[in-house]
Amino acid sequence: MEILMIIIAGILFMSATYLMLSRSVVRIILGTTVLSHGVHLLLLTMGGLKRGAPPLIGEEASAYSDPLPQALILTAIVISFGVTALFLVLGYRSYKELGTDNMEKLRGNDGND
Amino acid sequence: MAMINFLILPILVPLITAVILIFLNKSVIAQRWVSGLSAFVTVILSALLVNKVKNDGIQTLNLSNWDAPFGITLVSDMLSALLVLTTSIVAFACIIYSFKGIGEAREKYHFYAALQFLIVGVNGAFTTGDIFNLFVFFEVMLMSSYALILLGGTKIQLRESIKYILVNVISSGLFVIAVGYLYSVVGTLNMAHIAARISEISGISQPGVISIIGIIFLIVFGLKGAIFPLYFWLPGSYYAPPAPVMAIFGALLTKVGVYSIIRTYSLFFYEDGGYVQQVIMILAILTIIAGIIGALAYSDVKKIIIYNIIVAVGVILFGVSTMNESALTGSIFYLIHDMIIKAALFLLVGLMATITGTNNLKQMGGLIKNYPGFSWTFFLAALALSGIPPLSGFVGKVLIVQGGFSSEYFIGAAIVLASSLFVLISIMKIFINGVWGEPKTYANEKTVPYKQLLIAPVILVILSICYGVGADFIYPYMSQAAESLINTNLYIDAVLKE
Amino acid sequence: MSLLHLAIIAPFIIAVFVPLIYKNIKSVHTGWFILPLPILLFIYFSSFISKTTNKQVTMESFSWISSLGIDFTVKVDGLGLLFALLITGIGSLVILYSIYYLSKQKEKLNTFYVYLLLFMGAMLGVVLSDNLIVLYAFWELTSFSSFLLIGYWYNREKSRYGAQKSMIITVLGGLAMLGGIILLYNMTGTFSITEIVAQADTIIDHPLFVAALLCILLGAFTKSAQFPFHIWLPDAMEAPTPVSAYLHSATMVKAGIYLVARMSPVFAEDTLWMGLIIAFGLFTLFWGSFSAVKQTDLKSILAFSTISQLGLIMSLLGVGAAALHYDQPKYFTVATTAAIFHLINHATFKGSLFMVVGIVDHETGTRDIRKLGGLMNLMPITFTIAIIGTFSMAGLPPFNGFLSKEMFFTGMINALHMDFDWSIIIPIIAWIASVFTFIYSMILVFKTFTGKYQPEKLEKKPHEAPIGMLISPIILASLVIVIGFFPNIIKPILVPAIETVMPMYEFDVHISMWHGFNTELVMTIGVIIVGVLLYLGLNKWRGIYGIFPEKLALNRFYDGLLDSMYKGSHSLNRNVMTGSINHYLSYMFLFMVVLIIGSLFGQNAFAFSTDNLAPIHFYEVILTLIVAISSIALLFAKSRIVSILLTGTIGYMVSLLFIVFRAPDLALTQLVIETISVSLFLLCFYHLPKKLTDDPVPVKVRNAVISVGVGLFVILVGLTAHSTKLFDSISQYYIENTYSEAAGKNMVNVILVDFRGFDTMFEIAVLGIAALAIFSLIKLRRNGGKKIENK
Amino acid sequence: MKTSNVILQSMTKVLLFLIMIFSIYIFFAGHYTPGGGFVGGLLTSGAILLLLLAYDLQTVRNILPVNFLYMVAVGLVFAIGTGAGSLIFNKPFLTHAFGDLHVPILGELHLHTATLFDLGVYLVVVGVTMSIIQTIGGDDE
Repeated sequence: MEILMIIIAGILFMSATYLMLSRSVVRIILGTTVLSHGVHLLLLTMGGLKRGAPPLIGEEASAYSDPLPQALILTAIVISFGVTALFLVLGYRSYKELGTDNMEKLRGNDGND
Repeated sequence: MAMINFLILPILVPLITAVILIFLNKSVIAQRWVSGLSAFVTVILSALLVNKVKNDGIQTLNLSNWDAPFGITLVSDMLSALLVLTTSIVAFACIIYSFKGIGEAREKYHFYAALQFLIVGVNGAFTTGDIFNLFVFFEVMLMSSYALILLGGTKIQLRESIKYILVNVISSGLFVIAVGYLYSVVGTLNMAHIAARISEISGISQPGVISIIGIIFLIVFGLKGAIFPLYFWLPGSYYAPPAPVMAIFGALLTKVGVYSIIRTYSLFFYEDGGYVQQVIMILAILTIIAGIIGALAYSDVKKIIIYNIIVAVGVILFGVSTMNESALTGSIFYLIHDMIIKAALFLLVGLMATITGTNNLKQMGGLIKNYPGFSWTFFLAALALSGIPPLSGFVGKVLIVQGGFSSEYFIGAAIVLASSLFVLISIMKIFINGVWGEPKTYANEKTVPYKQLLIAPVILVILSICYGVGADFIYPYMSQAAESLINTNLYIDAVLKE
Repeated sequence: MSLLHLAIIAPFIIAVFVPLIYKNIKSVHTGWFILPLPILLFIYFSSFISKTTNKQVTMESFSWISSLGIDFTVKVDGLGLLFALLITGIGSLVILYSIYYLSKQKEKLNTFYVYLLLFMGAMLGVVLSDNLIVLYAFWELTSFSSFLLIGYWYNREKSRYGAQKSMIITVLGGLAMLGGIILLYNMTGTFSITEIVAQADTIIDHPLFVAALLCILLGAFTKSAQFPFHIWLPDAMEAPTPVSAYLHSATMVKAGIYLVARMSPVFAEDTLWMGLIIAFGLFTLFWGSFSAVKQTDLKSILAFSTISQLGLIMSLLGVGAAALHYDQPKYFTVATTAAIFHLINHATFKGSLFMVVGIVDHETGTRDIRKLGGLMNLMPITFTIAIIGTFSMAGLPPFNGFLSKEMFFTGMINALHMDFDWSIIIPIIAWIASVFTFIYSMILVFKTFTGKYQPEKLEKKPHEAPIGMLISPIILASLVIVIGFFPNIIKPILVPAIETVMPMYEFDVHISMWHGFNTELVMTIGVIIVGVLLYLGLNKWRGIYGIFPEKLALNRFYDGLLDSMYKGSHSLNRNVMTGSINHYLSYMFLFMVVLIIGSLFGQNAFAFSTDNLAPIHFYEVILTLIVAISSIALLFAKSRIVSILLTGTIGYMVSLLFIVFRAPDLALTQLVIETISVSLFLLCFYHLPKKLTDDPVPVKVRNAVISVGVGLFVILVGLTAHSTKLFDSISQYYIENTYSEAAGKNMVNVILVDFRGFDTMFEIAVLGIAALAIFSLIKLRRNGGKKIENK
Repeated sequence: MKTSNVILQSMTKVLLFLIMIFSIYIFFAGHYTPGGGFVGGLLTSGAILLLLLAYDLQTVRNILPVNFLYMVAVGLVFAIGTGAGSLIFNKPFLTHAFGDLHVPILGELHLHTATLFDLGVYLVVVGVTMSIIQTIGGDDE
């Protein structure tokens, strides 16, 4: 299962990279979301998968899943949510202000001397 | 009664201040007072912390009272305490400059709160002893930097922030997976514990995966620290916000990346047979060259200083990569010098742009005629940046070169030495063409609160001079800082209390 | 801190007060307040003469950065004292001269005297420091004060150009010297010159000896304007003339000479040292004198003359070094004597000549010899001084220049004793250069003061300079004559200086005008005859200066180098820093992929093991397939809404996977967050174009390749990391202690609020900052300085 | 985004109530079963979001006349305050205390400072989500 998950995470990274390399602001922002999914899945996988019951005491289990990566991922999820929200609003603002969603038009290198 | 929580205060005070500032959004005056006072208090507290570390050795704090490695541990060794102190000083200067230099509109929209949050992030990153907590503090710092880079919402800010945020999101993603990889291999997050575990196996046959993780961390922190070839995002992004923000960014943000490289490299990846070391050294040298090329390329005052950030990062990392005691001491000397002097230079260049209404040297000239105070402050700052004795950059550079030579890294050390010349050429270009030259009249000249804006950079430059001239006083601190990097057992034992 | 330290620091202290004096006392020329200082210092240093003649060395130490072996140690020995006397003596005269030269109404005297004092202090520091780092610090300070003085008239383009040029070249040398100093430190463990000299025998065998030697020489050569680094000196003539007299002829440019003399005991045994100094010195001697002849500006003539004379002294030091190399004081030490002697003489006659040129410039408004002529009758005193100075420079009796020129010839002839096949060229070059020296000396004096008076070409009507301006050159000219007739009066200064350079030999110097009819005299007579002939026929052979193509000139090379440096870096940077985030990310990702995958296989780190895997169920495969398919479909989605929905799908599938992997908290959080995110997406992207902007196909292909690489490294490193679990996780602790110690049952939540509550605290801070940022981003808009608040 | 859908509106009223109850349950349950401040806060925000969709921004503003940025700050005050409390006792920052307090009439009360901390989290999450939505929503007008 871990191998499968690592590969899935890799695919998510690949898609994310491709999206972030695109020139459309929407794709770029969606790319960052996909990236965070990849990151979280990979982090979970690195802690080992399905090693026991959910980490709730009282499940009458002899083994529990590693709770630490889960806690880290939870933190990471919340942080990515904040970043995504900001990025979204920025995408929206900059489209309204700059009139384009094309990053190649936003090179801004004029008068570069 | 020993105050066991002392080392958290430089994080906590700005944090509380930031929260208070959110409530004070209606009154700009109150915000100025609160943030200025708080920044001053933070400076004092950090200075006391440095003193404490000097007297009592490495300070640790097991948060929530859980023994290391199970909770999060904050660790103040000399390096971290010194960086916290420097951060607080730089922040204080930038806040003073902002009173007159950022504009009321930005002040009303949580400028000071974001700035305080940024200090929280930076001081936290310097203090934490937990690799995941480092990520969290990075995020605090980054999110505040997003807030600051965006604040004002001008076209160039919007445009450049997209790039800036995107790059940092990628680097944060990599950071988390690097932590994941590391956790998979060593099963712990406390940095001292990781170091202890890695050194346990290093004698036997250390698996190469440690090097690879080292490389990924290098990339993550290198993105923040703007090493070659990961620095491309920096010049554009740092160019966008107003001077005090630029100063904070230029002085602090890249240095957090550099610090993290120093920390992780000295703790985790030093004993990997030199692979990470070689990579860092080569990249450091290339970084110096890339920075120089950039610094020479433009007639734009801001860009010249911005590219000089990259040069300095290369110089510091070169010293670190030699892992030679004097070079390492030199790097720490240089790191702190660079934080102070970069902040001063950005503020000065900002002042220059405010007076002249342009960033382009070709449209400036003769500032020395009406602004001698500014001109000489700039001159001194420029010499300090180039490492001219007895100003602040000198001792660090000499130690780096000397360490480089004695470890027989001749090419690198020679490039570090030569970089001084190019740095000098690039910065004196501003002096020769902007400060000297045919005096001109500028449209906004009359309305600029010149004297008030000059206070902060003057404080920083005086500090930089004292730092250089008083190097003998400072040296014991630097060598203590270098010691805990070379003898990592000091750090590990302090945390794990073995 | 001793009185000696105070003497060095005094100029800096006075410098602090100069702006105050200038501001408050306008009626008196600021120079008068400065003048007492160098005079007092001169008297103070004179008191050391009795000590140094008894070979008594005065050393005072003041600890500075002791932890690094950097202490402000001052040492007064013969060599240092000679220079200190020159610096303060000439300094006094120059300041006196400047009082009349610089108008108190027109010039900004405050900055002028601050720079000059900085220079004086720095120069004293250079010659009196025993610590190489301190010496270097003062060395750089002389460079920068020179920079400021050359750029004194900062609104002139040429001043700025000259200032920059001198700075670049001298700082280049300074840094090389610093490198050499550090190398010496690594060999000896000390920065103290005295201690390094004591260890000279061991250093010579060190593998880095040659590197240190070259570095130190580079420092000396750049500062003392040796070919090809001499090009900064003519441009330095943009400085006010008193400055040129002081820095760029009498003192600063001699710092390189000082350094060579000072370090001779360390390096002189080595052939390379000797060879390089002789070669560079001789060529500079020739090139300077040769180039001086073609100049039309009086100050340029003097500049090239200075270059040439510095070469002369340098070459003498080189020949002198042969004494140590061959251990034969008999033949070679005379060269060292000549070097030091000429150093003094040069300061006297060149100083006076610069002042004369300053007077001419001041009185006529020009320094162009094509416009000048016939000033003899109008300015008789100036003319007399000029005659004395130039004749001394040309090496004519009865002036001091004649004496040192004779001794110079002796030294060069003795160079034939060197174990070197081509040594005959040394006296030949010396002789040729002397001929040219004769010629330009004659040009300088006769083209200015004799010939046709052309008042129509002059800006003002010339008359004799005010007496104040004449005092200093008269004193110097008198010295030229006095030393000429009674050379042995300077022996108390001269001999200790020579003995410092060659501490192992005894010197019994006796200088006299008449040596009998020897080779040297024949050479001098030859110089005069050929010189006179060539001077008279100048117009006939001047054409040879045109043969040398301008393109190959060193100045062109310097300008070209600087220009291509700026242009090259600009175009390079322009091509890389395109502003396109796609480019930036491509570089970064490519670098990551190459470095990580390269390291993985290069370091043999890749590991793959199928042990320790969790089982796979059918529904899990379905879930992962949905994730994979939607993420790939996302790449091809053309519309906004489809993309958002596909991203949402991935998010929901991930939360299902969290359930599968026994992470209920994650699943719950992910589910809610995904919902809110999707609504935010819809809210924000509502205004953006429905169709997404597409990349051109080649870009897509490039992006695809990079993306696959990124995916690959994540997988490869992931597999490796998973396959090398070296330690157990610390999590067992949480499982054991969650209930008993933290009073909770949900381990994840307890970790979040307790074990790692600190993370959580700052994570919500991040959220808070995000809210602030978004709020300000929407509400505050500034454009072109105009503030638009969105209420 | 003005939607005046009567069915949606009346459904919202019911749903809102249910979600709010659920979110509060989730919040308190966090220490023992899945849940906690995050999820609780997010659910609450979800409920308010629903309200927003069903009515409009003005209505939400009328019902909840709160400055959400202040709410964030208050949440942070709770979280930091819980941590800083330990400074007074010279315990490491963020040391939690728990115990049973005997209150007359009510009997035994289980108290845990972690709950206070989690309340901070809850408030911040609600504050942030709502201020974001409100800011963006407000920009449309």
